[in-house]
Amino acid sequence: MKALEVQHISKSFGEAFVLNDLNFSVKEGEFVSILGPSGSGKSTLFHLIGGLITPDGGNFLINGENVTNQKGKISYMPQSPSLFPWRTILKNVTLAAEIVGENKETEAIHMLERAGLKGYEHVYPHQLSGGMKQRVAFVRSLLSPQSIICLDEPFSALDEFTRLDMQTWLMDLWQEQQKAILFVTHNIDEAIFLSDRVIVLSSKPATVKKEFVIPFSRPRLPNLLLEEKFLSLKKQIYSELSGSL
Amino acid sequence: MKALEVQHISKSFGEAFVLNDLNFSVKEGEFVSILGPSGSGKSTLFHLIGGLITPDGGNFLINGENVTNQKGKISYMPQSPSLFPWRTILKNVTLAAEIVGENKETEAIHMLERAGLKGYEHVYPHQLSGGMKQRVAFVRSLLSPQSIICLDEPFSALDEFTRLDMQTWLMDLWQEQQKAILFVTHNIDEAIFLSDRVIVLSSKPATVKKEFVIPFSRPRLPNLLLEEKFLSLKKQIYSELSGSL
Amino acid sequence: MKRWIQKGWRPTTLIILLLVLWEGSSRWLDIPAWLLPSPSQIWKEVLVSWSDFQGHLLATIRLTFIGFICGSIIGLGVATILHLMPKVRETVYPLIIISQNIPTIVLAPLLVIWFGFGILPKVIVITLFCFFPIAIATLDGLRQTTDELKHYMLMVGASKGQIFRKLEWPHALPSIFSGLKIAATYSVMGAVISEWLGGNHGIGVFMTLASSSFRTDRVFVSILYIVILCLLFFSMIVTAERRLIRWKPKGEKR
Amino acid sequence: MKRWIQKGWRPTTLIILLLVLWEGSSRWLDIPAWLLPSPSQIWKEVLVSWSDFQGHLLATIRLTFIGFICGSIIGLGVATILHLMPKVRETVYPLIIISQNIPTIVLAPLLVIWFGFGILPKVIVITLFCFFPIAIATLDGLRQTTDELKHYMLMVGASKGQIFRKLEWPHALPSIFSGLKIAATYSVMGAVISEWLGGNHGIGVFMTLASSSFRTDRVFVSILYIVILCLLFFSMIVTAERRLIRWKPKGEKR
Amino acid sequence: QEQSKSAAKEEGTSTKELKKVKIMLDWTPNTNHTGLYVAKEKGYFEEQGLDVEIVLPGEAGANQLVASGQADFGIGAQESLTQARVQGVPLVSIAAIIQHNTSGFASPKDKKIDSPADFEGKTYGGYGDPVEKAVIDSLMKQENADVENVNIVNMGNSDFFTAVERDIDFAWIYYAWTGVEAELRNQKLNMVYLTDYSEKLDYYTPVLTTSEDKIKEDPDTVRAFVTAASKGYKYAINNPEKSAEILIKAVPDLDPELVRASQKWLSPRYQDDAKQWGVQKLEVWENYASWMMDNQLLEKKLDAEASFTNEFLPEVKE
Ligand SMILES: Nc1ncnc2c1ncn2[C@@H]1O[C@H](COP(=O)(O)OP(=O)(O)OP(=O)(O)O)[C@@H](O)[C@H]1O
Ligand SMILES: Nc1ncnc2c1ncn2[C@@H]1O[C@H](COP(=O)(O)OP(=O)(O)OP(=O)(O)O)[C@@H](O)[C@H]1O
Ligand SMILES: [Mg+2]
Ligand SMILES: [Mg+2]
Repeated sequence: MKALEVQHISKSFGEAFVLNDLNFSVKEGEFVSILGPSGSGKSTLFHLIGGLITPDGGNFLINGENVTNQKGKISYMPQSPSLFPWRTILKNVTLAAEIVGENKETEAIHMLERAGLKGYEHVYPHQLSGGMKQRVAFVRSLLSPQSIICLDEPFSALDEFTRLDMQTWLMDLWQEQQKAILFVTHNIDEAIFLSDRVIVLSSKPATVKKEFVIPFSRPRLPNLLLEEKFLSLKKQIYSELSGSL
Repeated sequence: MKALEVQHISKSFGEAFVLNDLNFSVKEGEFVSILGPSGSGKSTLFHLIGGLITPDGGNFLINGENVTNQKGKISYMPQSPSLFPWRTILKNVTLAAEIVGENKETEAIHMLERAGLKGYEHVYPHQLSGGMKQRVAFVRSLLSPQSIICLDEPFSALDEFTRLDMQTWLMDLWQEQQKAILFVTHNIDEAIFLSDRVIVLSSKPATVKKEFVIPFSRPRLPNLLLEEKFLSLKKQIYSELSGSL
Repeated sequence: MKRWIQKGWRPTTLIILLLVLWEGSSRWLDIPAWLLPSPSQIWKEVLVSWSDFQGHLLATIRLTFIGFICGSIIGLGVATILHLMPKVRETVYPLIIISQNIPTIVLAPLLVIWFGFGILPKVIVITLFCFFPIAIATLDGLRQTTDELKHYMLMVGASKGQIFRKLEWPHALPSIFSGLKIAATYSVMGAVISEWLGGNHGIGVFMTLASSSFRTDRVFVSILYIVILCLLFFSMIVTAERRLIRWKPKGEKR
Repeated sequence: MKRWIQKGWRPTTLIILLLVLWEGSSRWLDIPAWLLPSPSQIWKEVLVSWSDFQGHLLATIRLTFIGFICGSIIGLGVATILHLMPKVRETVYPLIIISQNIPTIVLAPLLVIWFGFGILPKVIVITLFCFFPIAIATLDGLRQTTDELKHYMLMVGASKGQIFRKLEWPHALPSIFSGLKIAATYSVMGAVISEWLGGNHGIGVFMTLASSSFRTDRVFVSILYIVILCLLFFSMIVTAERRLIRWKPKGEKR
Repeated sequence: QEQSKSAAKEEGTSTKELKKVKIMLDWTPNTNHTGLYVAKEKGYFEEQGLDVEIVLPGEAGANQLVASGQADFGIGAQESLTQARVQGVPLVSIAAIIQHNTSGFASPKDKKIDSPADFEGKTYGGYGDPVEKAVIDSLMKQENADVENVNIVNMGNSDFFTAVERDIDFAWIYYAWTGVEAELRNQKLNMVYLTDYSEKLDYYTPVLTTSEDKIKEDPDTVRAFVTAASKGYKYAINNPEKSAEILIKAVPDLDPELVRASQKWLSPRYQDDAKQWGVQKLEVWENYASWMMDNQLLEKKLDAEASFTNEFLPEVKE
């Protein structure tokens, strides 16, 4: 069974035709990245999956069930951190769990520490740096219980080291929990390094331009990034993307 | 004369000691990048230069003049786009110029087109994607008239191509106008590719850990990124940064 | 127009329903007309008294407008000044609250002695009524600015005035309209009450006379006009709000 | 305490100054006491009438509290219901405005006839006074939620109730307090006016008696107490606001 | 005195249950109401088996509440009762508190208004009722002056003293209260009493009222009430000083000086030339109603006989 199926999804905003007959799927426990030009419609796709907006046509299936327009079926990390200014970091992080009625405070404290935010549990979002906020939003999405996680550029505000650290952590968690992950990024290295498959979107309107299956075995180590196969794959994707613009 | 001198700047927030005796300078027409771990204090440094918050100690000089705590001395692009939701894109972009009493509408329309936002002049920020908002904020900072431009992760939300395009554009403008640029980024490639000098900050509290003078001649072409000298410099910076954490 | 029908049918239906209920219970329970006249009796009196009423109505409309406009200007002005000068705010805030606690029975003679029986003391009374909710709501609105945007403005060297005009004011608009709505609702009653200060025209005058000669039906005719005026006024403010705050994402409307 | 002195000296000084000015002009211009007694005369009367006044004061305080609490609960309740049910909002919004336009002279006899001379009709009058600004400000506050956060909540499947409790309500708190402040200011005068419905205790009764026996000094004593009550009340709301909205960046205070 | 009162009270409660009764005043308590306070204080009501609560009117106004039965009795006036009855409000006057109309047009002495003819060219401050113009007209006609030459201004809620400070030359007052206050202030007034110029305007103000239903359903209580009130007023007629103190004690927030002076002025006027306190004459009711009809102030003819009754007054002991 597929964790997520995206079937013939189309969407326009007024006259702007954004998504055109989008089709792909994510298997159970699979890690799929989406690459596409800025403004192509990646975040819009997430909003559609999440039921925030209604597609003009098409369906979403999660574990075979039609969830088009249904909310709350995915763990979600938005592109901007969207933290609640009146909640402390800890309270922000447990929000998604709170909504489904779970108490994950001890787990949250643990995860915040893992994200390098120990000591910030009881401060408010406005006291954090951009990258720290992003990590808080990341932890929040990890703490929600749905079977598919949608991450919208989760590491864009992080320096290379913190990013690598978060990637490793995400990999570990993913391998532990076997959830499916849909991952939007602008970083081709990151996409290849993390994913089982990379989907490249075209632009205006967006369709699936090409899918790359990433052949590297796991666990992957950082020096993979310098290997010949990796670089050639990167070049392929790069040229594919450059055609999207 | 120096476009910007940062002299013995220190800052703590309550018990958190963020910046410790920070010292460096930017020459006229120089392009300097700052690299540092997430949460090290890069944005805080910008806020200090901009006069938004007061340093616990130290001074800023711009063109030899002491501007500590003075506002409005820099062109500034914040880390989050900070667009005004009730202003159209065009009105947002001309805001900084408006504040100093200039009318830059035609220039703004031109620059929006260059940023790939043609046709979006009269829509509101909530109708844009994350990367598009970032470009709007970027254009806004380019349209303000001060002699030094401070950019806080201006391209973090852009895909590789758009990013390259924006980088090229920034280079062109910089070479045309001979303004000094202070540039915060997490992307080491980007820092090296664009800068005359790269400053690496340590963390908690941040001090200048090391300065790298980038020896490559200009104009620099994209294939520079694959050259041996480039890669070895990148490795040096990388290891310097990894020590910062 | 179509829009109006779409939005208006619900409340209209409800009001008609309530009127029918009222009419019915009036007849069934035999409530005497001098206590609570039935809608049909009120309506009869509306038709009969229209020619007498016109003058009063116009006088009150005029007074309401002048008073509301003065009240709004002063409310917004006070809020602006207090916002831009925090020390002045601290100093005069209690006075503003005190101003709302001077009962008309005390104020009226003083106003009359100082300003006579003309329109001025009435306008002062309405203004006192209206400016307060506007000032408080605006002040609170002005304080709520998004930090991010405020920081940006400060960084690029916007002056206090520019921050006010370009950021705080537009940001506070929803709160300002909240205050204007409250004030608009009070303004008609404010005008009616101010007419009790004296004068020969106005719904307030008509109403006291009706009430002292036990013409309860006429009292209710006055109320009918007050209510209509107020609803008109209120919807004008709502329309203005909708015009001015156009940028809001559509999603809000769900 | 220290904080209070820091914040309080400005308005206190201003008020003392105004009182001195008033006293001075009273004496210089020879304003008759029956029109506008001087502060010293009022003060004398405060001391003299204290024993008589106590009972009235307590009655009014009690009434104000009950009324304000009812008004707030109803105001917040109405706003919540109208916010969560847009159709109900459309339907009853006009009725809420109408409720603010029924003059007391009409309402008073009806309320007394329906509910007798007890505390109930008075509480109804204060409630009618207080609930409106709270309801309007709260409604407007609830509509202003940041889209970003609302979208997040929707995406993770928060129910309408959860969105309300966890997002819209805390976000609207500043507006709610804006409404509460306006209502608190009105509540004491509301209580005084409601006492005119009849009854033998309360500042309102004391004041009408004083006024109709031409004891202007006593009228001003009443006003003094009204003002003090109102300021106390208002500052309680402000304190509560400060307690509840702690997360705000310090920068705001500049 | 205190003892006798409490004794009376105990007696009352021990013998039979007191009937609870409300009387609603027309305005704040004043010397018009002294008899009621006396009757309450001296236990006259209890003697009659009544436990009377005196209710201040506030905004609600006595007439409607009495008519609807919320209050058992009320204070009204012939003018308003006339209009009320014509509008179908079932109110009945059961006793005239003051025999003759004590109201009149007052003006500060320096305005030199000695008779209605002097109203010409002056400004009258009223509350906007057409009755006022008609009254002024009636008075002025006696001296061949024209009401059109009077500038009539609505002064709303302003009191007499405020009004004459500003623009207004004369206003309509009750001498017993406002006029006496002026005396206390040493402000010299000229009074033009209605009764001096027009028989028809010598109406009863104030009066005790009750509703038609009350009379029909519970005449005993009405009788008891009027009997006690009558006794109270008789006491006030005979003991102005003592009764003033009773009022002051009952309503300590009133100005005692004003109450004393006003009581002194008013006590002899309660009964005046009548053979008994409280009696009302049919012609007075008819006169005023016909005067109103003549001036187009009334829509329908008043049934004067139904408007009042003397039947509850105690028998006159010659
Ligand atoms: N509410 C809206 N109203 C109108 N147009 C919209 C709206 N939301 C998005 N769009 C348009 O849809 C297109 C895709 O936006 P989207 O946010 O999905 O891009 P994206 O792929 O996430 O880009 P980025 O990488 O920059 O975040 C953009 O052209 C944008 O202008
Ligand atoms: N207003 C504030 N109050 C308290 N602490 C703050 C405040 N602003 C920043 N800090 C702290 O200062 C440190 C540096 O923050 P800053 O935003 O400058 O980091 P940064 O280098 O820009 O990080 P990033 O790359 O993640 O944006 C952080 O630890 C943050 O928690
Ligand atoms: Mg996006
Ligand atoms: Mg930063």
